[in-house]
Amino acid sequence: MSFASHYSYWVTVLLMVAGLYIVIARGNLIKKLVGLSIFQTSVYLLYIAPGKLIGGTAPIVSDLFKVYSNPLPHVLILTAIVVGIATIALGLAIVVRIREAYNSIEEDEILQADQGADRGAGA
Amino acid sequence: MRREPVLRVVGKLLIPYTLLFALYVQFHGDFGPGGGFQAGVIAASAIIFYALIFGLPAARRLVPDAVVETMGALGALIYLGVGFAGLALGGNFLDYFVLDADPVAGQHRGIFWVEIGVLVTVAGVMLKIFYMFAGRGHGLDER
Amino acid sequence: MTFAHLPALEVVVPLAAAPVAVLLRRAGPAWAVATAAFTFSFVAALLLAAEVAANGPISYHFGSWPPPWGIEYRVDALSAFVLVLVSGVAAAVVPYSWHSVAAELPRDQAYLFYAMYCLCGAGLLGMTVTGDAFNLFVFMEIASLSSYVLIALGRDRRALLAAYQYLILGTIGATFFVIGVGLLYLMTGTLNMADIAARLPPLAGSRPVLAALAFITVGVSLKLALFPLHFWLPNAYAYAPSSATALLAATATKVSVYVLLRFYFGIFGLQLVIDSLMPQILLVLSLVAIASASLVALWQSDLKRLFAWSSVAQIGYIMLGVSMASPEGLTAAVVHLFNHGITKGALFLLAGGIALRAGSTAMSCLHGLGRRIPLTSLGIVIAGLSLIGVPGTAGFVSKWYLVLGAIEAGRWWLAGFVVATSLIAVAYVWRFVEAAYLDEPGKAAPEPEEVPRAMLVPALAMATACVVFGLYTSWTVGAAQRAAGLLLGGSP
Amino acid sequence: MAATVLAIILQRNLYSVVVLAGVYSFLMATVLVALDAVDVAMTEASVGAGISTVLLLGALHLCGGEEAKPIHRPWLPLAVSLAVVAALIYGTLGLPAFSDPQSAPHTHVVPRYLKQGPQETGVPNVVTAVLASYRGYDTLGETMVVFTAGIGVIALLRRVRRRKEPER
Repeated sequence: MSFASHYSYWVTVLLMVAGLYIVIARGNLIKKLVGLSIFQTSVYLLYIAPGKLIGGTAPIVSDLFKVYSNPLPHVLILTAIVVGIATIALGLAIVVRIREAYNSIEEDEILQADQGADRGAGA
Repeated sequence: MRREPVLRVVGKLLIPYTLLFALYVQFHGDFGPGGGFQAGVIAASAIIFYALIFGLPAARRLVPDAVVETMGALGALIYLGVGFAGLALGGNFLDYFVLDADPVAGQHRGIFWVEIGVLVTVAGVMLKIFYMFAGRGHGLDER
Repeated sequence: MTFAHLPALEVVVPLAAAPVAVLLRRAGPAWAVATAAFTFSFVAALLLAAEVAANGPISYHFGSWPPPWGIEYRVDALSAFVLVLVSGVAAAVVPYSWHSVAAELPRDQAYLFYAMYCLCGAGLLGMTVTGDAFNLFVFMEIASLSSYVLIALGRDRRALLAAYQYLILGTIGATFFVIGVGLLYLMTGTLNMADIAARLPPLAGSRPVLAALAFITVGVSLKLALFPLHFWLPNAYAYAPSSATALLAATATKVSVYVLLRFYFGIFGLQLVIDSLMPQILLVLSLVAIASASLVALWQSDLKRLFAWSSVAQIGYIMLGVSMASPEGLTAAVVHLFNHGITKGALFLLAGGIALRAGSTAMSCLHGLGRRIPLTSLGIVIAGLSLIGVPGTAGFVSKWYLVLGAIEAGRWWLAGFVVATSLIAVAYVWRFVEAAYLDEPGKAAPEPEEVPRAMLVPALAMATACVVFGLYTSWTVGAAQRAAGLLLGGSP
Repeated sequence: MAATVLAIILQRNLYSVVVLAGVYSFLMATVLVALDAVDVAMTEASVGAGISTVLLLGALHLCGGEEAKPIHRPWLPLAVSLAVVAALIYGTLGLPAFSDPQSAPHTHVVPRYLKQGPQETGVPNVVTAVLASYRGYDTLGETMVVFTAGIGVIALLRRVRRRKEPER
């Protein structure tokens, strides 16, 4: 078990955590979504990097090649990308509506606005 | 942006080729990289390109909202239809073997139609999402 | 001929109903399609449950590719049981939606609501019946994306924020789940659940497998709103449209529990789960969940929020059963999953009726409702009794097994805890009774009339079911015991 | 790529964030090509750098582009993130080494796709064969996900003729 043999995993981990950090730490709703998409993207590497074989080629079978990289993770990640864009699109749609309803896309301001409304309603 | 002659000309030249490229990606997916999803995205981006150059209303005239929305549903139904066809011909759901007398040809046919379904849905939905976002800002909406 | 294809049709028919509903572009036909689809699903689920009980698990191969190469659907005692719950609730909520959606949503959005509803139900059914780990993720996303939309369609602007928070947390949860599945794939080279389970024993205890267990636990816990990860739930349930709340509260978290059960006992296996200390962690978390959420529920000023917090507590009870990892504990978990599903479904349906008639579910609007809309109020009381776990109701049966499991494990304090926290439930249900029956109606309040029959009948049917399954326990408990035996017996 | 991500964390102007995210996607696509995942790379380039950038810019246009200063202290998120790092590194240490042809993913299930896939389906691109046939049901699910998102966006953003709740 050498450093090089697991390098690809660690890159994945770094990206993943950076994305996760953005999602949790940032209050801006759109930036959270960008972080979310980075978080999801990093998973692609986790799946695909181990599927690569050195000396292998893309899994399009022909007589010229003998070694192919693993096609199954590619299929799964294609699906994951689609799910990712679907989520982002939906998230953005909700953000746009939030912006119209609250006139802000900062989480803290929105929560304050709600608390104000609650107090107003309670009084 | 509508006054930019260069953009208009280049756009007019490029958009048909983008659509053609989408079709190539679609039908070459068996042999090279590509498939329904990628083709759908490319086709949608061709129209988005058009909308950026000629304005959203022009794009909406070219590909109206109702068509786009129908495409989204229709593609899903095509895919499901292939599944049900497998059922109707005595196989399992999404069984392509039974779609033709020759199982391999049946597989080919199944994959072909399934990819068409994906193409139609993806192109429709991506375009629709773009319309919704773009239309929201300009105070325009369908109809 | 079609009988053999029921496992696929069960899911695919509601799935196909969604695009059809969109193409119809009218609320009425869309509603009819949704009703037909879920009625079909419900019947199919019943047939499947009967078939499984008689002849054992059914395996269905999509595209006739044998697993692990193709995707497999697998119906066994546990998944058939959950299928009946999900499709039953979905079929009961659709007729109810007609009035409720018409009142809460703009007319030209109604058909989109039904399309989303179909997708959400189909996604949940697909999660339940699939035998493929990645396919589970895909259907989890169908269900999640549609439920974000269903929540965001609520009238209050806070519904949007609730949906956004749910979207962020739900996506993180799903991504964690995918990481876990990815680790499993890298270790075993397969995605079929039964195949993973078969190939896992030699690898058990290796680091990636333990990490996979952790990631899947965290991911699914986000979805099922286990204690520290529950923040999205109360707002989401409180501000979503009534019928969406009823569907989600009765089924979505339950299916997540099912997924956790399936992964824990179907894939990782009992021994590994016990070695990983997960039961202890879950035990602590569920105890905190029950106690804190019940107390928070007491202070809510809105009926829907009250019920939502009580859901967090009830999920705690289910997880408590899971954490025992014993036959009684799992039986309790599975029975409570079902019973709480119908109980909460009934409560949210009835609360939706109140929202329609009184204009709000704030506690201050409920004064004197017991006389104004007697049937609805009576239904809430009945379902509330089941929530507490009064003998003769469904809630009692599950708590009985929970207490039994605790005593079996020699943990008397746990049994006492379950009984004690049920007393908190008495207190919060009493708040409704007090408001609805004992308080005088406010003068300015409008005169609400009884809820429309199309809403009342499904809601009361579910409330009645709480009593029926409290008195005739043989079917639910029998199925749950079979399911628990199956889970503890090793491979799925 | 890591530098891009760091820049995204630090950058407060959302327009730059979006552009950087696009750059990130292109870099990701390049890495994917290097890893032989051409189909995935093509999708990532068109989706990540294309569609999602367009959508993000569109949304920014509607929402305005400056991010406020973070009010929270970053310790809790940092702690959560570090916990995830720890769990993942712990987990990945036991994984098969990079490019190990004997590891389970290369020896189980996949060989059939590679050896018999082209004969069984008549399609030489194995990714397409698996996508559309062996795991065709997943792809159906994927199509439904796209459809769900589309309908969801319509439901959320269609202008409603009914008056808005006067919510203040």
